[in-house]
Amino acid sequence: MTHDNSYVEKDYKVVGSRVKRPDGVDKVTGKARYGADVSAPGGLVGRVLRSPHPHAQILKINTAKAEKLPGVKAIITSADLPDLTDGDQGMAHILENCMARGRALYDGHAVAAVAAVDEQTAAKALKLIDVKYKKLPHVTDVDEAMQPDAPVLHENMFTRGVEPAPTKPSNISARTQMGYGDVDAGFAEADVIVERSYKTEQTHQGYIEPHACLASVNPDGTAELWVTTQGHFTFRNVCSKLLGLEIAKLKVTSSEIGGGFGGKTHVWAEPVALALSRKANRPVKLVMSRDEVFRASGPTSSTSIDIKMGARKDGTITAAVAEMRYQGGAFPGTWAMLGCMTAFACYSIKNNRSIGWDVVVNRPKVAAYRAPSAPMAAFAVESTIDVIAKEIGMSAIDVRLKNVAREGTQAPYGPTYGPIGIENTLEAVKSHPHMRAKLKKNQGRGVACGFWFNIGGQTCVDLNIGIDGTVNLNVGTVDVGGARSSMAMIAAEELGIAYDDVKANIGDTASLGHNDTTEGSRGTFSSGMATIFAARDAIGVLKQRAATMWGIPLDDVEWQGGEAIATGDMHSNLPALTLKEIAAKSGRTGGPIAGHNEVVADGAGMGFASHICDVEVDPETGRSQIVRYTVVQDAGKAIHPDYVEGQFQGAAAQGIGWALNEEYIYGDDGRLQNAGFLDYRIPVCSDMPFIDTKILEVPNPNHPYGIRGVGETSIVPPLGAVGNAIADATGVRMTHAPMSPPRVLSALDARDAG
Amino acid sequence: MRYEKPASAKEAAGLLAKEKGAAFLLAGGTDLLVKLKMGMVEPDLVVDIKHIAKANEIQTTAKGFNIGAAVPGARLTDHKALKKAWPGVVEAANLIGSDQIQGRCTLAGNLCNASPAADSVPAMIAAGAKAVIVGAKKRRTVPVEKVAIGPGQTCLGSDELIESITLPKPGPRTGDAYLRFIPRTEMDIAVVGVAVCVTLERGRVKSARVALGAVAPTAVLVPAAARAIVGTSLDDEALEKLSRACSAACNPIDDKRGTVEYRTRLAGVLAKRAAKIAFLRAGGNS
Amino acid sequence: MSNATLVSTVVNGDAVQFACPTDESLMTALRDRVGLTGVKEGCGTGDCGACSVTLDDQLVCSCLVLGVEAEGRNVGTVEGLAQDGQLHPLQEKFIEHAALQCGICTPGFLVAAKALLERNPNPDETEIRYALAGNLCRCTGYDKIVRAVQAAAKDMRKAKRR
Amino acid sequence: MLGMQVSFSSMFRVGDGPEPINVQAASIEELMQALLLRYPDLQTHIDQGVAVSINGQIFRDDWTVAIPADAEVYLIPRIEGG
Repeated sequence: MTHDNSYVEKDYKVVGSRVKRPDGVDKVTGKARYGADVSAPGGLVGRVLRSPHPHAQILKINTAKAEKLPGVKAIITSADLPDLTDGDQGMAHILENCMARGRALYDGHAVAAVAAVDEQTAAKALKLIDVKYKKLPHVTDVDEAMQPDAPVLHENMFTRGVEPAPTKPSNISARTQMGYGDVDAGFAEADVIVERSYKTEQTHQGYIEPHACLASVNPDGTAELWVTTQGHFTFRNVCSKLLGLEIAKLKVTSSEIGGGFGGKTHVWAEPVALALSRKANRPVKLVMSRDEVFRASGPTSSTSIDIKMGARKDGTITAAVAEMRYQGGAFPGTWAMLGCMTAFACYSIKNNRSIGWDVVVNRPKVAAYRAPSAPMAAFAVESTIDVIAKEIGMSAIDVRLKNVAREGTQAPYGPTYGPIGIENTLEAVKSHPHMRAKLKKNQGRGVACGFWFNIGGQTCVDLNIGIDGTVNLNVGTVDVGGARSSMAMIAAEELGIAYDDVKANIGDTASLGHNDTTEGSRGTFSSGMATIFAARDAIGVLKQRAATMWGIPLDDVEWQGGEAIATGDMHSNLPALTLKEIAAKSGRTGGPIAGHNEVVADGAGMGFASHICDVEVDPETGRSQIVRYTVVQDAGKAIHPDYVEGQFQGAAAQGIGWALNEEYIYGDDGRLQNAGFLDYRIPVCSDMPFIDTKILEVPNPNHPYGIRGVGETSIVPPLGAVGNAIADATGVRMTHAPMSPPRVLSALDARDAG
Repeated sequence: MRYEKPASAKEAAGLLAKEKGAAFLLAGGTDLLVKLKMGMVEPDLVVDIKHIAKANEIQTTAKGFNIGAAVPGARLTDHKALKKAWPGVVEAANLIGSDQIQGRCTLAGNLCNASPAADSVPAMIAAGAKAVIVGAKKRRTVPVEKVAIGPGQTCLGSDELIESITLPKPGPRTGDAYLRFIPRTEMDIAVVGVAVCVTLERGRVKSARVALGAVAPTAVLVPAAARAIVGTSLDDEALEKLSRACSAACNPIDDKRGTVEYRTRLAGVLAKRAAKIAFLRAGGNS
Repeated sequence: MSNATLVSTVVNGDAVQFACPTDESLMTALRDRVGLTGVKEGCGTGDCGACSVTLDDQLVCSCLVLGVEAEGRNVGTVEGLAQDGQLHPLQEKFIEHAALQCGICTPGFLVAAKALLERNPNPDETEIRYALAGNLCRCTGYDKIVRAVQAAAKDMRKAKRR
Repeated sequence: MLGMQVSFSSMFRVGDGPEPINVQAASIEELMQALLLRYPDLQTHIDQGVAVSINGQIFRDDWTVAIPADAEVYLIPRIEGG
């Protein structure tokens, strides 16, 4: 059944209010169960042996000694995960990333795994596994990996997207080009041309909950997996494929999830845990240590980006070119392509071209991190725009407004934008009181914009009405940050009942049809849409039951404010039937009352944000402190404003961490040197000011409530906003993120020397 | 792993003396448990000193203070007399980790872990603190700057432990201060730490002790830095000299937390700032 | 379990006994042996505060305490915050102010914030931020957490005056 | 059958390049069939993930979606997110 997803303006009773989340009590009392919080009868402890080398051939793995250790129940290597990927290269890479196959491609690459009766035994067993490596030359830097003499990771990888096709393998997996217009002509029109090169270091999502799962495989091919994930249906599909299980026989339950930000969209430990369980014939719990999370889950790309932009004196950007190099870790990705698509997306630039190079290096396989690839491109573009503004003597906001993308602007990746909110956010920034706050000595202010597509995708929702009229809403998109409240609010809004009468749950893979992963800011958009349609489906049933109870034709029943109303001359005197009254009689009027919806929620609305950042720079140490910060973002429609603000604030904080101190530090030996929260420095409470937020609502025309995704966009502007603020405070343009104290101090030195 | 909780320092030393395997002392455990977790140590014996009565006390004596080896940072903050006498030492101790860490970490543990970046150590050195060391056969008292002899290495014998740290009673017109540089506002290991203790006479520095952390294999006392300010009222020229002397005393390493150049530079910057605070605390006029 | 030691302790007011290896952390003992999985492991090295508990009213990271050290002590976890079915004001305010998103850091924040307010019933914003610096949150940017603690402190002061 | 101009996000090298081409199709499914007949190489891109933008609205999965006459149609890479 197809539904009309177009936006209809309406007054809301529940949507837009600030209700209490349904999982709040469980989470403040410690009852909520996360990935590592369950155990199974006869359960074993799984542990993974990881390569200490960034690049090595695995000559031999001898597990004999470990197998003899009492309490060891299973040891697996890649031999226990035969390749069932049928030539699907993406799947083959996932498999190889889960367990090295003949070669270790990064420090931390899994080589073998053990299941034992307890932690101590498992740890001892790992030490007894003897792996013979032959070390190979390695490369961890994106620019170095592109050099012709760089050690090649994959002998069968030839750069796609270049002509003629290369005959020699290299670390460049693909070249991408986007854009339109004639950039040479555009630069010829320009009064000012600015060229800058930027670098951004690799960062990690830094969710506080490490990856954890409990796997149980039976000899009859049935299996269960309890796991912290953003997408249990996707995990089921991938694990089934890799393990040779039937999809319906693997039940995956998503635990409460302790943060994901894209990092829990891919499998790492889960196929290993399933393979251990299959071999041991017992449940296996596998929990990554924090050190393993940093070394061997999926951080974001480090990049190297060149930007050239030209503008007329009136502020019109006449041409823009970006050349971007993104590393995807040890396996090819499409990260540079995403950089190309997003780099100039906030602007209408007549002549623009982005070239992306996707590169592999000896680092962990990159995963999505909140608006993946966009923050790095935006750092480069937003910094360069400020340089242009300075050169032509215009305010940085006015230059942005002069070139801002609007409805009808062609996106750099091709299509024409519908209604979008970037201009609204910039206008809101311009008039925001923050812009008038006084700056003290050594302080500066910066503004930057950001874009993220947002996505929709496959969604399935069940809504069941109990005999007392309370409602169970079963949703298949994992709730990472409070989505259950939003879903319950939407169901209550549609049905016309109280929020407290709806309880939203996240269904496991056995209880609902496929749902795409909660990624791309799709949760509230797509499950919200499916919830609306499921509720309307249930209303259809409720009306039918009311008609039956009244003995009147269905056409004479309407649903208003949570009640069935009889209409028409014949029966308008009948007293209304409430949802509760209809539910109470459901057994006698046709059985349980439910609504369902399966939908491909397409038409996600683009997300745009503009941020203001005030920073104070210590001129003697180069240390930057954020003193004031404001986020303005278009939400389309904020279902639960608290959690929309929370997304803005959290995304901004992650961007600020990236801008100031977060980075993967690799030694010359190719090993990660800061695999812990001590030296991978995410912002702590005392680093941050309050983050002011302003929610704008430019309705998405392709959603009944006008919802746009809100989760990711606000991680995009902070790098540029912080960099621009530092430039304002010091006169120094930072081109290398994070803009850590030593980097800022050496830039200040260079300024003073020059 | 055997876990013992002796009731006296002597008993603890006896346990250490008898142990043939790897023995470790446990006070706050904020370093030892991290090493355990990371598989860096595999103890055969852990001796918990928190059940030694003396190790849990802060004694105020005629000569100064005696701080038991198991006294956690949080208790130093609560000790008003100590805080008044040695604000720099207490501040330094309080910079070690979070409130959670403060509930456990100790001065003696910070010293014995022998990290070059230990926050409390330069402050203790500047204040003239001493470690009271108990062995199976004898006791000895060692100036704090002599305890660590290299990263992770101390002068303690295999049968020895620190029972307490002594701090002298500060002379009149004495002030101390400790500053460290970290990239965040909290939770980091010092990139550079500088402690300054000054005693004034008629508005000028009569004597001074300056100690640096995280710029050499151990925290170091820098007599040249002290000489740079003795006799001055901490004018700009004196501060510049102090800064240069501190930078000159640096012998740091390049690592994930800082480069040689950056550490050397910051030692000078922080020295000036710390000296000014110490000077003010000693009653000097800025 | 090699060389396990029997530990008698009090957890959230109840006498509890558990046996654990001597090198096991209190965090693991509380989670795996006492069943208090509200104590979260974010790092195991004292850097994230998710495992915060009180030990004789002193705030600590339970990952940096040996299980055997709990012998004869009083341990307080997030599970002990609500009394007689009544949520602690901090718990109420965390829900009311949306101070949690994923919620994994919440138990640690609540235990740490409670310890703060017992020591200092009227902390200013800076004091709150520094007192909670040992608790990492990656979802919220801390904004709503600090506001929830401020609101709870205010309520608790009011309740005390009554 | 409706006629339309299909444009390619320039990362797709189809035929002679990113120039728009004319196709007769009433749905995404028909569009893909028509394109594959002319450009079998497109299959590689489809395997790697494509989405179709119809008048600025992006469709990633559902190929039953109808394409109105004179619609602006773009083939673009299939996006995921974090």
